[in-house]
Amino acid sequence: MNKLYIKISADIANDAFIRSTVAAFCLELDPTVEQIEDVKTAVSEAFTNCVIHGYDGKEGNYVYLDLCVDDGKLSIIISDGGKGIENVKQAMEPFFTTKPEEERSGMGFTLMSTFMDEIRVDSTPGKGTTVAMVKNIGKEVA
Amino acid sequence: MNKLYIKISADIANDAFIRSTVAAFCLELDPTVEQIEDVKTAVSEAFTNCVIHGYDGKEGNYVYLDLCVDDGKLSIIISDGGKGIENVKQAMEPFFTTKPEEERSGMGFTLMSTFMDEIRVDSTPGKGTTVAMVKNIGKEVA
Amino acid sequence: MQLSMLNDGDTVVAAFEGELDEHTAADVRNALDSRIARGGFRNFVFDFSRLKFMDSTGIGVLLGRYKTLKRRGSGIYISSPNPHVDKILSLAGIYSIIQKINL
Amino acid sequence: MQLSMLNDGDTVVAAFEGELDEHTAADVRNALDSRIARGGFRNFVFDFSRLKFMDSTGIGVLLGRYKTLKRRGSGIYISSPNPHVDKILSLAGIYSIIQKINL
Ligand SMILES: Nc1ncnc2c1ncn2[C@@H]1O[C@H](COP(=O)(O)OP(=O)(O)O)[C@@H](O)[C@H]1O
Ligand SMILES: Nc1ncnc2c1ncn2[C@@H]1O[C@H](COP(=O)(O)OP(=O)(O)O)[C@@H](O)[C@H]1O
Repeated sequence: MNKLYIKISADIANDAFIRSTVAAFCLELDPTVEQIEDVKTAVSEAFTNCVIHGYDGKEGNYVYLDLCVDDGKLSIIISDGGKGIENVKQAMEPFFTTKPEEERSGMGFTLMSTFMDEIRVDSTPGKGTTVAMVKNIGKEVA
Repeated sequence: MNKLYIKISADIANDAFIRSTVAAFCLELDPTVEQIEDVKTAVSEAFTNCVIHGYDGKEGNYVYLDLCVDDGKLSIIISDGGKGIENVKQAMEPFFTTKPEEERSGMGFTLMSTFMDEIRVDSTPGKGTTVAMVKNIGKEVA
Repeated sequence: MQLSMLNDGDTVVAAFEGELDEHTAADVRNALDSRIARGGFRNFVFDFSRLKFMDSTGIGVLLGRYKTLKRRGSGIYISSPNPHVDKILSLAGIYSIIQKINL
Repeated sequence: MQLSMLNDGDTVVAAFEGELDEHTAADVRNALDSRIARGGFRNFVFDFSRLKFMDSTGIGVLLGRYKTLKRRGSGIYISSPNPHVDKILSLAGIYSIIQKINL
């Protein structure tokens, strides 16, 4: 079992760094190229949401990642201490977005759900949002 | 100013991941190839020491990294909650090692001091060790 | 993220290279919009052959440009996405409004 | 970390490829020691031309093998380190006991 916790400035410029770092951390599970791309996309969606929605792009905040690789499985929890989500069920519907004027597509949660094997979203308005995802990784499950 | 905190399993297999992650995080300072190699080496030395000396290779422990890049400067603090160092001054002397039987060269602190611009080591026996290092990065200081 | 705009007869080819995410999207939107505003073309091709990574931000970028191009009456195409980009475009139903071709 | 052992007349060339650190050093030590124990050579070359990264662990690995090889009376050489590896070897004074050559 290998564990990694990250706390990083909530700056959208860190998005590429974060998805590459997570991809590198799960290399020991011997993922396929497709699995790596799936994980990078899900992480990019969750991180972007923390920065863009959770903190509305405001500086001086942090995004938290909690990773564990164990026995062919990647578990990842991404959270922020931002504004939270009023209605999680609605937020997770395809094409639902509260920022259409910024050309958000509303497909973030849909991609996370499709590319990972499990997803659970917890949010408290005014407190923050936590997205927990699991993906089985390795040639056998590909 | 960009900040990153990491807590990771004290497993020597994580050494390559950690030095690459730190190198990737300071890319925004536009380092030269030589500066990247210097940083990777210093990080590899400090991380290895936490795992090999601090925790004597025992499982279930963590190494902590605290990074900040700002204004052409990388600050990095690497620490463990391990056995600590009795005599820091002696430990920092070239070729001093307490593990000659494992072929440690005793050159870890010498490389850290040479490759980084500032280094400060704090240690409390029985509590742990903290190595704080600074390096000025970018084409101008190369 | 690099974006290069080529003219091929009455076709504009916008060639994407690198990673398209929320951070890199701003410059991409500006470059595409100013090329579209200049006009002088009948077809517009999003060449994704060298686009390595895209997340849902790319869907928003495409849909935004689709609206303007449709209004102009331009032909709109997506060329050569890699399997990862292709999967996202399919999932979002982009191919029901923009045709996929191979340049 | 890949290590390949080549015989060139009465010379053994140990070619390092990749990153040498405390994690990868264990296999490297074993491979070097068993080749040295097999004997049948007069010169031993550490070919570092494809060694991308090394930390102080590499110094320990070299010094350990140096002792055995010296006792055997072998010629010992380091070939073609990159600038980073070269800097570390110089700092540790390795070149005062092992000669640098270019294969
Ligand atoms: N971390 C978060 N903090 C606050 N709101 C969020 C967060 N993540 C998602 N949301 C809300 O859920 C909606 C849907 O998210 P998503 O499916 O990723 O689409 P998009 O990001 O394109 O809007 C967002 O528009 C936003 O209102
Ligand atoms: N994190 C640490 N915890 C405990 N002891 C340490 C730590 N780092 C260094 N030391 C002590 O300092 C000595 C010198 O360290 P160093 O210069 O890196 O050489 P080496 O690692 O090759 O022994 C070590 O042998 C060890 O006794």
